[in-house]
Amino acid sequence: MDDLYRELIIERYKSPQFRGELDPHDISFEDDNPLCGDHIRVDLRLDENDTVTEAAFSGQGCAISQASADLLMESVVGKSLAEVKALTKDDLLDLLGIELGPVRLKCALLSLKVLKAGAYGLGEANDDLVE
Amino acid sequence: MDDLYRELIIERYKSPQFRGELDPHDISFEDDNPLCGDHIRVDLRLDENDTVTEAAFSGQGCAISQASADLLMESVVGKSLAEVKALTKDDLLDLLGIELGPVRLKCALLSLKVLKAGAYGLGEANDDLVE
Amino acid sequence: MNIQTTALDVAKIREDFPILAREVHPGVPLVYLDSTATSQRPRQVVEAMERLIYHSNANIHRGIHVLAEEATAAYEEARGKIAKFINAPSARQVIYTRNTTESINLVAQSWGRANLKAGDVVILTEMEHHSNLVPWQILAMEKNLRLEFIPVTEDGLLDLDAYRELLTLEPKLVAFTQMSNVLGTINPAKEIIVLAHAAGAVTLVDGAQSVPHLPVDVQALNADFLAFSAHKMLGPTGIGALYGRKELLEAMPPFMGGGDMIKRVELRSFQPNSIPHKFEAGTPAITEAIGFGAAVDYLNQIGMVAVESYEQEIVAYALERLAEIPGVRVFGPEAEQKGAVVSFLLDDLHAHDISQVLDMHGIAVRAGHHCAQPLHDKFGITSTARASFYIYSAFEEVDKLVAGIYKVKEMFA
Amino acid sequence: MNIQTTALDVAKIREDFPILAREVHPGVPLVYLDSTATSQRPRQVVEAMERLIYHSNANIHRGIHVLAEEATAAYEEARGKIAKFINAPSARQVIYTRNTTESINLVAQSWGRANLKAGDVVILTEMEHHSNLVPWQILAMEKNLRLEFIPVTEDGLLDLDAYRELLTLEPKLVAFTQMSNVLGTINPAKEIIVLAHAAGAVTLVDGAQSVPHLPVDVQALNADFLAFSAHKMLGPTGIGALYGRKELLEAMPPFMGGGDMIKRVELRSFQPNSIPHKFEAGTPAITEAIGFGAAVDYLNQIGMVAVESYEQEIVAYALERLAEIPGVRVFGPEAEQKGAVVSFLLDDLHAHDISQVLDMHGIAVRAGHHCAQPLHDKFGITSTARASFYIYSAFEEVDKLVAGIYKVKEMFA
Ligand SMILES: Cc1ncc(COP(=O)(O)O)c(C=O)c1O
Ligand SMILES: Cc1ncc(COP(=O)(O)O)c(C=O)c1O
Repeated sequence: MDDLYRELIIERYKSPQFRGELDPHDISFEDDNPLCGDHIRVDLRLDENDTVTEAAFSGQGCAISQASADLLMESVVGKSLAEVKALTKDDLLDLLGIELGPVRLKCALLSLKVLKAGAYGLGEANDDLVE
Repeated sequence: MDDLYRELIIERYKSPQFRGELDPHDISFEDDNPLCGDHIRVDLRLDENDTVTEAAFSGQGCAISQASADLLMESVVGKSLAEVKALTKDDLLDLLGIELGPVRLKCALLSLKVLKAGAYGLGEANDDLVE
Repeated sequence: MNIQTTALDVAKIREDFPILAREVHPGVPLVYLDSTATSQRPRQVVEAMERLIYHSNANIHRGIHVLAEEATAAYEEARGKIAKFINAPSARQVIYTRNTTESINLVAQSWGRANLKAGDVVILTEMEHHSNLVPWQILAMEKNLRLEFIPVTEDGLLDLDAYRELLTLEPKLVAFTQMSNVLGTINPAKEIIVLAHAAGAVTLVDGAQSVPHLPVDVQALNADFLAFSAHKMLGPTGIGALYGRKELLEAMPPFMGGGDMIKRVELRSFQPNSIPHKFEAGTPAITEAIGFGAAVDYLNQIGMVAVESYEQEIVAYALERLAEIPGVRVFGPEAEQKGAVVSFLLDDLHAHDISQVLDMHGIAVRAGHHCAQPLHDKFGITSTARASFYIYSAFEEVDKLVAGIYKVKEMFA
Repeated sequence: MNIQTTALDVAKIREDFPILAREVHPGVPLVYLDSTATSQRPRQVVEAMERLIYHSNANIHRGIHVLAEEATAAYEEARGKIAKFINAPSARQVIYTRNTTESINLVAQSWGRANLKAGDVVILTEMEHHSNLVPWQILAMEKNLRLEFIPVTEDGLLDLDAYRELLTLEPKLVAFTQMSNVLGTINPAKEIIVLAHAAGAVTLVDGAQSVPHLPVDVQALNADFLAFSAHKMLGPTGIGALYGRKELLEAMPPFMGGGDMIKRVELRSFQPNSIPHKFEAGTPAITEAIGFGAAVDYLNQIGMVAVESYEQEIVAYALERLAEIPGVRVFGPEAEQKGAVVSFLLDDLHAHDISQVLDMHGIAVRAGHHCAQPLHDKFGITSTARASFYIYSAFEEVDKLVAGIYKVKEMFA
């Protein structure tokens, strides 16, 4: 249980490394967590081969959502857009390294959902993206 | 329990004495039992003092509803319209002399409801009439 | 009784249903032949609900304390079970409602109001339950729709030739029951749906009677909507389900507004949540959903194929035995085309009186129009007595029914 | 804890709630402070439901066998209890719904659709739950209504001067919560209704929080509609109620179509049944209605005056203790104007994190916007942590909450 706030998460929450907005950007998407009203925006810059060169997130949320967004942004830099699209829920949970109940899972997955909706160029984010 | 079909009820059901329609009539009203689709019509003739001189019922229904309609018609002949309006659920149950569950109560009370709605000259029969 | 069934161990099943041991009058045991109205509930369902209440009771979705997480997980797990039971492609296509009636109203008011316009044709059948008539009548009045009805033949079947004829009207919707709650008729749902789709219509299957009694596979049927109730399939009251094709559900406007069905709310506007939540406004019937899931577990453990074949046996036996009684008139088709529902009349007696006298002998059958007045009108009657069977119904109970009917005859002789 | 309450014997009450003895983590007992989301259920409620299921389970209204008569009587008896609990003039003015949300949607879609037209003004408040916002937004979009909002002041009260101003718009409806589920504010319902009626408006009271926690008398209030949920007042999920003024209910068109809500059905038309049945389509939540009645019995036996005064005491104590903690910001008015709901934030932490860490210590509070996003927007926040209390909440649990909050501070120090 206490694992939920393991050191890495508290650290990333308090001192995120990928927080901010990218302007200009190649991809930008934002969405809400309907359960709590939290909001996340993700911005990406790509090179000519569609490889992510820069990533940033903004918005507000709890420690889990902020830390997971930060870790996710870190992980996508250097990935191709195809690889970003292929990211799964389990990939993100591996980054976090914790077990989550159904509600906190939504917190953790919001950034992934936003990232993938942006990568796919969807009009709307969809829970299918992270299932 | 077996009391439900005491002799009087079976007898009145098989050989009703007030079954029929009155044409012309001074008061006529009809309504359905929404629980079973049964239908009862009541016709009354009044004299110049608003006393019931003739009463008849028609329609279809179970033994309880038919017997109670027949006994009710019998009881109203000679009553004033004011007395008819004042009839209660308990008056009818006294005529029947049986105990009824909530559903069979509706069967028994349909004729009273129709009678009273007619006596009051209402547009629509109302459960309040027999409560 | 001298016919032995092989499909189910009814005696063992009966032990799971404490109510079946009840006496309804002193010394008179219950013979429950009213499962079409509502089934009884096994201990397993009641205990699953009690476990939630005494161990994990909390409101769902938003809470992040342990109880709320457990309750949320249980609620969604039950949805998954129900989805699997009807072979829905995804649990997100299963919406919790109060009952079949609400499921159909949801489709009428959300899909129907958004997709139907004046002059559009909706095809129903003459054997529909009021729940699959009145919602369309309400919408028809509002929108000026045209309702047409597949006729019912004398022997209680749908007239499919007449249906083919009606399809030339290019209906927008064909909504029909997969099993009649009066005649027991099992309609050829797959064929009806193939024809409807070929004519460009969306289909809604009223599964209130079929889902409890037959294996139902929404993908095999290719149904667009399927409505059913937990209380008719061993589950609790207060919960039912609507299955819908994903594209349809996603395009539909919300039904009711409130908590949980939204993604974001401002004072004068809102964004709806994704399915299924879009259609589940307010605190849902959480405990009842868990009970629904437990009921599905119970049925799965028996197996719906076994359920269906046992009911085939018992209804055949019931029809055979009733045919012996002079003055009994049974409505509906032969055993092969019929679920375990037998509606009948006796001599010139009223169904209420039949039912009441049977009740004196502990036998619970239903009497009335069974929420299918137009069907009764069609047969020129106002009501019928209806005996219906389920997995816990014993052949001996058929014998008791027969003996009871003779008692009715005696009483009014 | 050194304050002794006289209003309730909480220790004795707690014995009726088995869940309160639960450990949420090994060795960590449950401290349930989330009753505003849903209350816990006493044994008496569960047992009343179980009794119905194991003894009298049947579908209601139409059956004339013993089980159906017993179930029907129990269902209607429960309605009578609920009517009496809110002092409704007649049980027929109490309609069973799924929850507060459905009650409000029923009014919006039945009364609202029939009585409101383009340009009509509906007054709500800024502290409404989504359940009393979204149904009106949906109707406003459909009908082109104008929604106006009574503002909430900094200290969490309704601005009644602004309300008087809004009434000059001649609203057709004023719909407001009697108690805020976030701020705890108890609104002056009687005064709001007197003013609304003077302006010619119909009134709807969202009683989701008030009916469970205060004596509510619809005749004294002169409310036109009152909506509430069983699950927030010790009863089961899946059932709620709508009270309505008789003339209004009788004039309203049906909400959903189906079984039981009709008097007569033909293929293309129907006549609606009388109230309350007109609004209860399909098999209702029968067992849950019995549970609702049992919950009312339980509350009556304690007495709503005692409930209210105990909650006054515990919320005053909670506010006092929370005020000691540096960095805690409580939203809403002083104890005197407030029910037993305390929403707060701590330092610059997110409510989720507060709630999650409290949960590690067994303390269940809710975190989020509590289905009141516009209210949170107004205060410039997205979410709060909310501790709420009921008759089984002990003063010691307030102390545990305070200790827990210190643990949260530590974790994120
Ligand atoms: C003030 C208020 N209104 C409405 C509701 C909605 O209640 P339910 O979810 O039971 O429909 C709630 C409960 O969450 C509430 O607190
Ligand atoms: C065929 C059919 N459709 C619909 C219904 C309505 O079900 P519910 O009352 O659970 O909504 C029933 C049950 O009475 C039924 O038998």
